[in-house]
Amino acid sequence: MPLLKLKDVHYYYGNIHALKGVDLEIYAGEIRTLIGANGAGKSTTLMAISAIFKPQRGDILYHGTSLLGRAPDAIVKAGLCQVPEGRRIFPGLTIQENLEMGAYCRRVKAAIAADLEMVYDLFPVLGERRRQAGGTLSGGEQQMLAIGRALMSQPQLLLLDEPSLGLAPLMVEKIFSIIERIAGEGITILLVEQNAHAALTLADYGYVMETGKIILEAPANELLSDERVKEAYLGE
Amino acid sequence: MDKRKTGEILLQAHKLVKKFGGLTAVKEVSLEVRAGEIIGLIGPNGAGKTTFFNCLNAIAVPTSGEITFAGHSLVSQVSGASSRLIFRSALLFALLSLFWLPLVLGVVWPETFFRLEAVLSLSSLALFRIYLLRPLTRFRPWSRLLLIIFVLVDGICAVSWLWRSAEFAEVSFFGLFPFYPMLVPGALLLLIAAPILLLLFNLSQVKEAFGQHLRADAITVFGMGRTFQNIRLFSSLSVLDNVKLGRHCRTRANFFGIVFGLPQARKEELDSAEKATECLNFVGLGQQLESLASSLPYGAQRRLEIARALATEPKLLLLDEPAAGMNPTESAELITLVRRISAAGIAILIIEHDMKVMMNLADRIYVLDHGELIASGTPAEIRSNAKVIEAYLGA
Amino acid sequence: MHLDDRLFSEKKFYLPLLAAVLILPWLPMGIAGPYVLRVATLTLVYMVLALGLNVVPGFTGLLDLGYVGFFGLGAYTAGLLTVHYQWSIWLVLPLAALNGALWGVLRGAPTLRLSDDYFAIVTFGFSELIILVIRNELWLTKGPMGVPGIARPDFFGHVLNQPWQNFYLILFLLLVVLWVVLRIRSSRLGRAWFAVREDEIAAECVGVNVANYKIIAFALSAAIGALAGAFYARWFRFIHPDMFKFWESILILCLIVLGGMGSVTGALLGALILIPLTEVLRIVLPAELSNARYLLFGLLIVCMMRWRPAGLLPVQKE
Amino acid sequence: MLTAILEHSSLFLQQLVNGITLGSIYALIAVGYTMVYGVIQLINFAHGEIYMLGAFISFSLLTGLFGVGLPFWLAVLVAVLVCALAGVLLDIVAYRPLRRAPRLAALITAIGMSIFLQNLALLIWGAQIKSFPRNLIPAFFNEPALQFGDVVVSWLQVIILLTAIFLMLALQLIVHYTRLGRAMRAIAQDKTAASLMGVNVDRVVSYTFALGSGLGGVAGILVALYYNAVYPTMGYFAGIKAFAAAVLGGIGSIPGAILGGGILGLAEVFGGGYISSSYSDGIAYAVMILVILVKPNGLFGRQLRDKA
Repeated sequence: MPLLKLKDVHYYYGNIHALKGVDLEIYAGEIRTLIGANGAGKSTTLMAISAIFKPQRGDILYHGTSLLGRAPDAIVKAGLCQVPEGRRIFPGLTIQENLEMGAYCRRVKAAIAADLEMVYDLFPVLGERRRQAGGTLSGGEQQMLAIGRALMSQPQLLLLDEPSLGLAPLMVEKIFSIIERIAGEGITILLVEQNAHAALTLADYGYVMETGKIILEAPANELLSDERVKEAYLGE
Repeated sequence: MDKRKTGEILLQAHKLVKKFGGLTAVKEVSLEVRAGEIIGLIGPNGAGKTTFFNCLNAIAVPTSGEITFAGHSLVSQVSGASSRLIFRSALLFALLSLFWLPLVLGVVWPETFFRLEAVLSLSSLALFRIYLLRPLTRFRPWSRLLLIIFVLVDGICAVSWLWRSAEFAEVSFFGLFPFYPMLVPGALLLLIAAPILLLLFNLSQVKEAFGQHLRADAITVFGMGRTFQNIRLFSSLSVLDNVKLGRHCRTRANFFGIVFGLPQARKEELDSAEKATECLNFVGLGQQLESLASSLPYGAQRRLEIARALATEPKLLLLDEPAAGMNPTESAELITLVRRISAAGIAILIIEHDMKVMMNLADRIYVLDHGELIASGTPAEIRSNAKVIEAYLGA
Repeated sequence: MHLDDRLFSEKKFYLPLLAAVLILPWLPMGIAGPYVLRVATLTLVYMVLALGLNVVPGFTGLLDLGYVGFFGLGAYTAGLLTVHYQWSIWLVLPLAALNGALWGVLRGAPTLRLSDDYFAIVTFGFSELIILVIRNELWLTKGPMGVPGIARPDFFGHVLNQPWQNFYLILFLLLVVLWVVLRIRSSRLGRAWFAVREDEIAAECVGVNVANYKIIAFALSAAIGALAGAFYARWFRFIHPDMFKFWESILILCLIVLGGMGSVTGALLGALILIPLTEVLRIVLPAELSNARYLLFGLLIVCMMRWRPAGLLPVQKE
Repeated sequence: MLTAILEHSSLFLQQLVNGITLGSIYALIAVGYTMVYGVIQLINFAHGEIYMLGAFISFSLLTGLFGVGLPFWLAVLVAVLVCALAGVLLDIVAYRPLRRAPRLAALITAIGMSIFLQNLALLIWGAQIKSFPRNLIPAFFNEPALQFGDVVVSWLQVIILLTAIFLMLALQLIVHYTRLGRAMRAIAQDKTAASLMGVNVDRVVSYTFALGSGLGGVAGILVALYYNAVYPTMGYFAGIKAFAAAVLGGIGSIPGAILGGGILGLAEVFGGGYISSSYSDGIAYAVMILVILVKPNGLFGRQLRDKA
């Protein structure tokens, strides 16, 4: 049984038919990626999974049970956490507070403290500046903070929305190696990326999205050599 | 391709800098566009491309740098002459502050003088000072220090003056001026509060508020049209009205002309409808004049935005990611459209992520990364530029 | 196309209107007496006010919570000019409108950069200040004593003593205002206002000088408010600071919220429904309750925003 | 001359004491505006009415208007709780359905609620000004606590100041050092991101309303005691002035609200004393307008949203 399964999900944003029947599934332990042009509906898909947008049609199954009708906080409690596009850390909160916000749904103080140390281990930069406001970090560090914040909720499935957006190439590499490491810890990852090349190299399986629909899906290495993908998204 | 470079320089940006608080979004970017060219601007997300556009048409006020467009300077500088003026007004400030001092010492003026002083110093003086603060705050730290001194003196004087007004309550020095209840406390507060607020909090905002920069609408009149990354249509107006608004800056009818239906106003109205329809036909939306702008599909909205910009009769069109979110067919159509616009003699500066579109269209490309210009040249040069490959294109 | 445009461009619409206008003033003689005519006149006054207020929140999208300030300003301008100089209403009306426009500009100019909430607050504070000045400057306005004995409107030397004459006068003013508003709305001026309402930045980028057009809107709106006030002073013959409380601003706002912000027909309809209703409530409710009829307005606003935010006659097609 | 100066200085000091008292009350009300604005960017116009409700409910409970007469402190406690509850209800009934609506709609709704509540009070309690019966409130309130020459500070004034300081400190602690406070600040900065972190936004907003309204209720009771007057429109004026205070300090900032309340209270008392007593209300508006015009974000306010 897939960990998460989207069945024919439709979403209308006002008059705009943003998702036109998205089918997607992901199994535990995998990295899957969703690539596509700007405005194809990738972020909308993730927002629909996180229940920020309520799909008008279709179903989202998690462990075989529907997530529709649940509030965003219930989704997080169920173990689905998103690192949103543009990082969206809380700029006025300190780094530590940002991370504690990630653990908002959890109650056991000792476990939270342990996880906090784990995140600081993973991102030593953050540990050095835990009393500093999140807004003072650079783009790459904010991305680390956002990922760390999501990890604090102990997710089973991590949704990553454009983690490399606007980062210097070196930082992009670093972020991708971190993602790989997180996946190594047994966390399932759904990665949305514009940097199709990097994403497909990392992922096991890929989906190509265009104007609200999945137009192509295949194991990642096949997509990497697919002519259409090459032409449209790899710029070759 | 080189044949186009013969055109005169239309837009020139020189060492343009834009800072947001501590963050420098655009660092000393220089760029020029000649008449008839198609210029591309590329770079990773967050590289400052849109901010650069915003600076060009004065949606954002650049921190420093110069822009000239079609013979107009769009950002004015503090010149030597105006700094002398500033110095003089600073001296004037000092004198005016001295004027307050006798009050602190408790000198009793003749009543007539007292009246005059009350009215003059409190109302006009306050306004006058605020007016003068305007150039001052654009200036150097030493003037700030001077101002802080003025402010302190002002504050002390105003308080003691208030005190005296209670002391000499039987002196009806306000009698001259019928509106004193509004004016006096208002003026007092202005006098005390305005300089403090102007000085102690965020000067850059004051600068933006009072800055000498041209506004976007004036720049549109000079002939710079633009579209936006996240489409900004007047969504509850009809398609035709949207484009008619583009004609706004080319029409003159005023309030009375409109109310009394003067011939000129009527003629203009007909003309703008005609021109707007023309522009809509040009982008292929001629059939949907009366639909609501927000009801159009995504690609059509992008084209409508272009039609609206075209209606302003631009010499230079700024396109901010016009192909974003379009499928390959739509972006191919867009390329044709941009070429047709260019063929009509309009220079184009275009931001685009789709390298294919860019390579296809642009005569020259500028590459921004972290706000800095890292490369410029023909598409072929850019394609093989090591820096660009590292920062943007990837291996 | 606007519903208003469709409505006002159709000949079918004007015939019944004309008939109604011609018949209306004769009705009271047979049926209800001057009371109905008084309510009808009051309704028309509020129609003018609603049209005037509509210009700012409806057309330019800025919430004006102090409209009654201009109503009061116009009423006092007209009242004082009439009491002191006995000028004809045809001189007083334009002067009051001009004075209103002047203060509209004075209020508007510094507020251009303010966003929605703050603009609303400043308008509110400003109108409270106007009323405070009216209340406190005894030498000018006689303050809480009010200004009694204002002369009735006149027409070529005839004093308009009959209720129906006043009815026709305000009807005439309403038609003038309606004409101006409709003309402007479908012109480049109106489009510029809509552009400012929809998206200020985009408006600037198509060459609309946002500041100028906001100022024009403020001036026009204030002038219309003052015009209504001027008529009101001459018609009611007595003005008092308490007539121009914050509630009145809210009542006028109610009218256009009910009708649909930005819709001209809506503004008229809102006044047509609410003003007679308040008058009826004033009579029907016992004295201690009649003060609380604003309770209904509060509820009405809340419900409208909840279920029909676009009003009864929405500008935009669904 | 000397005696005149002495007289004036004692007048000045008395005014200062009154100004500080008034300022701390404004600060208490202003904090309610500021908290709600900070979290959901809504100007809760009806906040002044909650304050009025606090005064009326404590009055009714004290005098046994609803059939039960409670001892003073219990009545105060119950009134504050009712206010908190009313705030939450207000949010759920009026504002929550409009969370995603344009801000203008929410603002108009807030005005509508304000009018509704005010007239509801008018219906229930009538328009006459009511005063607390002397025998039902603790007697020491109006006795002087401190006295220097002619300057008198009553116990009530001391209590008002201390309550304000205590509640403000408590509030600062809640906002900065608790899970709830953290969630409130997170929502203020990014509502979507907060709910992606598992914050139940609606619930936190309810708590915010409860806290703010509770403080408003306390302020209402204190003012009612201070002036010994309860009437339906009391919330309207106090609300507007407190709002002015919040704006003055920078709406959304709690220290700003405290500072703004202080400044406004002093400005009003001194303005009324030294300039013109009939314009003391006008001074509040004038200060507010000027501050908005000169510094649209207030003294401690956050940066304006970026235009483009």
